[in-house]
Amino acid sequence: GTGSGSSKDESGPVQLLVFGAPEELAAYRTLTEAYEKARPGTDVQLVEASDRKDLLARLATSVAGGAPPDLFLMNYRFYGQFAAKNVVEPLDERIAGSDAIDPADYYPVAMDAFTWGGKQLCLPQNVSSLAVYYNRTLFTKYGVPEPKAGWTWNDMVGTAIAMTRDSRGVVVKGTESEGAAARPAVHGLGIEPSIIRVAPFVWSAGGEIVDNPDKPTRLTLDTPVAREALKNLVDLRQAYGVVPTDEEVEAEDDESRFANGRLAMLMSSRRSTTTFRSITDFEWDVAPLPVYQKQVGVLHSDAYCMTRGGKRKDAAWRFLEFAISEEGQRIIAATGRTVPSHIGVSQSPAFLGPSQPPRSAKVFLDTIPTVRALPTVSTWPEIEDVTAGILENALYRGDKLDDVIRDLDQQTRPLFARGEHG
Amino acid sequence: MGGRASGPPPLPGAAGRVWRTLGAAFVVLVFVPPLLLLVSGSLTEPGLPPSPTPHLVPDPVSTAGYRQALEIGGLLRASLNSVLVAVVAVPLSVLVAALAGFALARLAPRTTATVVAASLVALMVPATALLVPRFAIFRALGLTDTLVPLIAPALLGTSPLYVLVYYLAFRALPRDLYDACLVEDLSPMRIWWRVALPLVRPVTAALTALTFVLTWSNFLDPLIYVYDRDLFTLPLALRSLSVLDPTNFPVFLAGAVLATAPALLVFVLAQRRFLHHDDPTGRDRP
Amino acid sequence: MSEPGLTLDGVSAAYRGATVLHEVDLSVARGELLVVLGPSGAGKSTVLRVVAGLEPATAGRVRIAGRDVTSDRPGLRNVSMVFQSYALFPHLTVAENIAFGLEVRDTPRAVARERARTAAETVGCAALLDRRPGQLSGGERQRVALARALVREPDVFLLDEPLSNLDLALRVEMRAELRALHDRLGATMVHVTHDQTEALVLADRIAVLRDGRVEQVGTPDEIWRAPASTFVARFVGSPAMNLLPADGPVRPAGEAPPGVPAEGLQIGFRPEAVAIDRAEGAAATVDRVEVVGEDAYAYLSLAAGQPVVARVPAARRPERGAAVQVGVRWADTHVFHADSGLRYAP
Amino acid sequence: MSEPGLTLDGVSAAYRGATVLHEVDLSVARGELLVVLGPSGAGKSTVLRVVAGLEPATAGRVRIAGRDVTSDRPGLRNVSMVFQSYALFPHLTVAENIAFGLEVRDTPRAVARERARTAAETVGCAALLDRRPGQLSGGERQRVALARALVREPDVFLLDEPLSNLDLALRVEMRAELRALHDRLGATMVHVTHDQTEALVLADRIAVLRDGRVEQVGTPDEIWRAPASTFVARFVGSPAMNLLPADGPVRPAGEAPPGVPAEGLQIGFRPEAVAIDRAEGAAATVDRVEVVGEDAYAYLSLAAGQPVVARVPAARRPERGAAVQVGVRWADTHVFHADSGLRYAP
Amino acid sequence: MLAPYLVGLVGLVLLPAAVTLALAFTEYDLVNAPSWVGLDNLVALVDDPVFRVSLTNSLVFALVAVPLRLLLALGLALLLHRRAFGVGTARAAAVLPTAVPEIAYGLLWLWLFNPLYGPINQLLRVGGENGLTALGRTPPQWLTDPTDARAAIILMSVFTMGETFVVLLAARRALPRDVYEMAALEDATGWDVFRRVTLPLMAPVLALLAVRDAIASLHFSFVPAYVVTDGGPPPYATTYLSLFIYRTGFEYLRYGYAAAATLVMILLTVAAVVVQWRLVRRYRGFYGL
Ligand SMILES: Nc1ncnc2c1ncn2[C@@H]1O[C@H](COP(=O)(O)OP(=O)(O)OP(=O)(O)O)[C@@H](O)[C@H]1O
Ligand SMILES: Nc1ncnc2c1ncn2[C@@H]1O[C@H](COP(=O)(O)OP(=O)(O)OP(=O)(O)O)[C@@H](O)[C@H]1O
Ligand SMILES: [Mg+2]
Ligand SMILES: [Mg+2]
Repeated sequence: GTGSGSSKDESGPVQLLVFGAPEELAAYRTLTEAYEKARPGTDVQLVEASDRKDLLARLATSVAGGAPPDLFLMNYRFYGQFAAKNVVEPLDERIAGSDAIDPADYYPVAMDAFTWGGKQLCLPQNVSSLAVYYNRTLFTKYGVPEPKAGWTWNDMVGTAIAMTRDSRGVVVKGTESEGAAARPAVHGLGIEPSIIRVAPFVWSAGGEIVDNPDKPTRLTLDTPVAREALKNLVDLRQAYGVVPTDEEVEAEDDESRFANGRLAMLMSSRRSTTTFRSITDFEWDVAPLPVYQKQVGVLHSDAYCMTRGGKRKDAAWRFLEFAISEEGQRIIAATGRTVPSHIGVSQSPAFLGPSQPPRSAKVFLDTIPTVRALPTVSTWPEIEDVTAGILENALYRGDKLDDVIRDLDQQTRPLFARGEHG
Repeated sequence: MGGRASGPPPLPGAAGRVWRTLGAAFVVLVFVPPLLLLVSGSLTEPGLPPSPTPHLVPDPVSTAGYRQALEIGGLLRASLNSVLVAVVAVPLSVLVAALAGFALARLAPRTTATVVAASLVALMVPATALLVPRFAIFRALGLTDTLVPLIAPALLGTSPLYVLVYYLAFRALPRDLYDACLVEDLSPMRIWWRVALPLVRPVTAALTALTFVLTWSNFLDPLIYVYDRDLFTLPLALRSLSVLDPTNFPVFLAGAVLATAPALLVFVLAQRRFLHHDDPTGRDRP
Repeated sequence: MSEPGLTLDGVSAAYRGATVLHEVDLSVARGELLVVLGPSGAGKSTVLRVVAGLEPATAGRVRIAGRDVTSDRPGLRNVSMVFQSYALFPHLTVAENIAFGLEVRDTPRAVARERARTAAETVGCAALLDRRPGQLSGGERQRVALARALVREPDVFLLDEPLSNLDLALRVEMRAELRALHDRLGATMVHVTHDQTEALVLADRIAVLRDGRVEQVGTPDEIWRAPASTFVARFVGSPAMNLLPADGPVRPAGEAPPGVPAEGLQIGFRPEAVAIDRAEGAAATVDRVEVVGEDAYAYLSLAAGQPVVARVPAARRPERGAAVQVGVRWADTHVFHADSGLRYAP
Repeated sequence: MSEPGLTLDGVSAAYRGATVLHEVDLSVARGELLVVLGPSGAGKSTVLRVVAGLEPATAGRVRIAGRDVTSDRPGLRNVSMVFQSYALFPHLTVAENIAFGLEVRDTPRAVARERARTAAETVGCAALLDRRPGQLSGGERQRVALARALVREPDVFLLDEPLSNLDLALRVEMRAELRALHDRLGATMVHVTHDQTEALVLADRIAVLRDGRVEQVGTPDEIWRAPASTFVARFVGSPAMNLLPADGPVRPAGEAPPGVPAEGLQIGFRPEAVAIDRAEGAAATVDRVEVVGEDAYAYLSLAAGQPVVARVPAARRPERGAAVQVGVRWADTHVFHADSGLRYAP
Repeated sequence: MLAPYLVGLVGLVLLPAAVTLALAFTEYDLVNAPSWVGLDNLVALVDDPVFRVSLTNSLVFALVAVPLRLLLALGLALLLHRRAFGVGTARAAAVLPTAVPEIAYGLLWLWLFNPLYGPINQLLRVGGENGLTALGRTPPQWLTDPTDARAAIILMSVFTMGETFVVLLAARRALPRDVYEMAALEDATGWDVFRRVTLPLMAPVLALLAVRDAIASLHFSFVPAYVVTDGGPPPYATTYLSLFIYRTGFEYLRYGYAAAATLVMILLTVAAVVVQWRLVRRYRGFYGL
């Protein structure tokens, strides 16, 4: 029993826990194969989960059961709870001793997101930000000017209003659409009511979403600036009706709606690119986020983390080195799904190559310097879930803004209180 | 009541039959269409923007979904694993359940009461409460990342419910039959095999089918205990297809159809063979 | 008594605390055929079940072929049994049912089947070998149950009303078969029946059970000629024996036993012993006449109202309402204590 | 015949294609009690099941109280039935079992229970009202089944061997109860039995079934005195009627019917008709003697080997091996065609 | 004969469950060693609004869904236990939803419930105008209105009663036939036969299934809520105990706290079961055993 189990563990392959759709997983498989080929004798086992929840369940049970995978890939918004619990092995010494990796080669914002208590815990493999995907063909058809860098929130609202049309192409106001009135055939904008979508605009307007980004204790959406940004967001649905109703969203999610040519603009991360590349009916592109005062983006980034309880740390590190190195980054970049965290690779044709849409892929890179990370609190996942519900009701049901802001604060306070910070 | 036939009485009832047929038709009408949507969805061409309305007859009809499901999802390999698990786990599970149910029916009332109570308690435990401790047990036994943990629930008869169902079925057999066996000096094992089991054949058929379905669609266990992609079972493979982007929905649906078909087939076979073939006494007429 | 085949020593048995057998003593010699008679609910089946080991004896000992089997499990007792409810296996064909006991004892299949066929022929159901019990008539099922018991050669056969569902002709035939089999095998048999003819014809000895107690054990002749109590006297024989106060209306002819008549005694005489055409005797009127083939039973009332039954040849039966004389002889008369019901021994 | 209570017109029935009733014609007058007799497997239960509507008639019509019920469902036929297998509800107590038929007909609960109690008393199982069937002896179960049928007042009672598991004393009593009930209610009853005494005593008329065909219908007297065939002759009466070639070893005394003896004819005479102590008669030896109470049956072999049975008083029974003379009279003799078995009418 | 089962029962369920329940009294995050906190978790649960909502949701779900499932399964079993044309097909059809893998099943319902394009609402809109039903009402907002969403989850779970159906079917077919003939002779109405014969004879199995369903209802709600509504519409319309426990334990890594919730859930089911088990008791000694 036990003996054979543990001995098997130490000699076996390096286990890497990842999640993603089959194509994404295929990309990781390419990566591990390339590694095994480049370093004969090595063995990396990809442990595949299909989504974040599955990955969490696997990770949690295996850690608790005493047999964690050696490496796992995780978003910075969620790694906090593992970091706080000492599951993750700090990498500073190994980075220092490595000649394949120079921290300076990577976008600092991403590197910073994965430092906890002053230590580099994980190494980011990608950096992304929100962008506005738009349907160029539709803009051309209705003669509305396309979004361009530096446009403001009000510009966006105006554009969205102009693009909200009924089936005859007449501009309509989506708020009348309840009940008997005709529904817009095309909506101006798709946006998800969540704290990560709200954050960049609050920042852009000069506000903060938490009282202390390093050691947050509460949400600060009650400041006038933040409140204004939030109100503007809610107005998209409640005042202008440019975003689909919740019923419509349930009926057809924004990504599909965009792909079907019935959404003029969609605020989303790099992730949607792969899906949209299958669009043949129209031409689309990306634009940076609109601004209030200054251009600010919000960070999306995943990193490789090494578990403290892993049995093959050296071998794991060697693979990590490879994956993060230029060579590994190129392989991943080729899939198009992510923006590489390696500055060099991200600016190379491997990523910017014009053969595939979006033409303005550079938008993703251009925003990186303006990108800010969300606070790293170990209870962040809970905070996101709680706020999502409240924001959803604010956007779609038009809950009173004061109540919304109060609820957001009250319900997240205990979570912040319970959370640990890096 | 040794010769007491069981099963439905052959009451003359052409009218009854018509009603039952109508009822059956209604059941089919309610239950089947949603699944036709599933099938038609799976026959849609993948890679197209998702249509908001499901069409009953896809245009164009395409089997590309199936091809891709097999390729991307590794469904072939996964099916093989699933079959492997089912082939071992289902008979084992039915065996365990039937034996345990029989033992319960024949043991002293006090023992029976204890085990029945324990089984009920076991039924109450949510699966999520078991994941972590079970993982620790399997790891201690060096069995993680093998198919064994997926087969292990067979030891439990897959669900204590099935043991209890067997228990009730065996208990309902006329006592004289057991007595007749005792007089012939049959060991409990042989009473079980020669007399008791054949007499509860509909129960066995039903539970076999259910065990198969349950084993076949077991998702949580492989998710936790299996790492190696080569050991993935069908639900796990299907799960990975479910996160495909919306344009590839037909691929996922194709996978779902492929995963459903065997379970359905097993049920149809089971009900043909045993449930339909009226009672073992052969008393029934067509 | 010769070598014992089966002995019950003070055996009691109970269902859920209600005692249904009270210290039953019985001894069946090897090769003897004992018939157990008794009213419904007397505990006849329970006796068999205790012998077979299907119910525990709450007191007493059971011995089979000299061996104390009281605490042996049923299978070790080497008995074979016909259940009152047949207990046929519904899922097995007739042939399989009959061969069951052999096959589970690892008799080669062919041999078992052959012997099953022979047994089926004995009970006349060879044509049904491939049917299932559900496809048989009541009598056919019973014959299969009988065949299943007969196919083996156990130490004791326990037959619980094995012929009750058979028509008379078949029953007579089966009865003869049973007797022949018994004689051939020298088997020890305990046979429960409520058919007196069967009991009287078949039995080496008869045990009469009443409310879980043995009322009398004896040869058919003893039971018939010297019933130990009014219960036995009335239970055996049909219509039942007439019972009247010894100093009552009917005064038998001939010489009375010493001490009789006296108060507190009863006399009993069977319908067959009653003459209604003689001149002497007690006056009675005919209430009702039942004709059974060549015989007729006349139900009479004595002047004082007591009922008396008489068997008369059907050809010479009296009319309903006719006035007749009831005459019996002391030789045909039994005397009992009126209170205890026990036989009076002068 | 008066008003018909139940009529079967050319009724056939089959199990899985095997015909077991062949165009059965039967007519039971309202208030008549018909006993169906026949060997095991003859189709007696099937007749009842067809009347009750539990098996479809493949041909012919069934009428109850003048109404054609052939295609009515069982519940509409207003019959009550005792099943050969009792068919007691295992989950109901005895009281609930008996009251079932009343309660589903919306008889007030109290009334139903009261009538159930009365019915239970009739069959002598009032003490068992709170037990479940599993806790009863075989005879007790049968009585409950009987009580359940008797508690209602249907157009037709169908009783499938309702007394087969009762002891003789109880059976005689039940038989009388049944008859009394029948007379009181004027109920139409079809009663299956294999007990001839029961048949002869109880029946208004008897129908003898053989292999799914009606062999003879008649009053008990007709069946006994003028059996329509050797089958009926031998089936009714125990031991069975002796059959010998008309021109054979035994030559009855008195005057022979016209045309007899002749080749191709058989004579039959019951054991009761045989005299073995007269001087004239055919020589025979005694093979075996059975004593049944006051009677004894002597099994004889004629010189030519044919068996003959004679009933003699037990007190004067011959010894085994004794040489006797077999004598009968033409008056007690029946004549049949040897090939068809049918009664010879001169 | 009982041995393998006992090994499974103890080794795979009772022991692990005991461990988990013991953890209910600790602070445990699945990663670091648990630390004893006594009843703190339970006390915290009482104050946790999300837990309270999930508890209520679960109870309401059980109260509605369990009887519905049982009734439907029993109705189908009684309808389909005898032969007739089409019955075999109907049996298979009734089990179909149970045979579809849960993930696919959830997605299928997402389609069916689609508020605008879903077949259910399209059907409801037949005869109506402007997206209203024939009665002039808006069709149910399956996925966005809290009440409708709860109804949707119940509907989904009702359709997966295949297991119950199959067990009942087998149980019905094992009942003795002659007592039904007897009942037919007495012209017992269908209702009487059902109430006085079928129901009591099937009572042990029914009671067992009711117990099982009551217990499992806390589980069946999991996949639909997880896949279809994700606990929403907000804030917690379809957040059931199972989902609450899963999230707290595995997503938020508060295993001890989740274990405490599990403990509450088990205590509740024990209470429910004790009540129901009396039913079975009443019918003990059924077949004279
Ligand atoms: N369900 C059945 N399937 C096939 N054959 C059957 C079935 N039931 C009865 N039979 C056959 O039909 C014939 C008549 O059966 P039935 O039960 O009417 O006989 P019976 O006269 O009542 O006999 P018994 O006195 O033994 O009860 C028998 O040969 C029997 O084997
Ligand atoms: N399982 C039981 N539980 C309780 N009482 C029982 C049980 N079985 C039998 N009895 C009772 O025990 C007594 C004897 O039963 P038994 O079966 O031995 O009678 P029997 O002499 O065989 O009668 P019968 O001739 O009617 O078959 C009866 O009063 C009966 O009611
Ligand atoms: Mg008995
Ligand atoms: Mg019969």
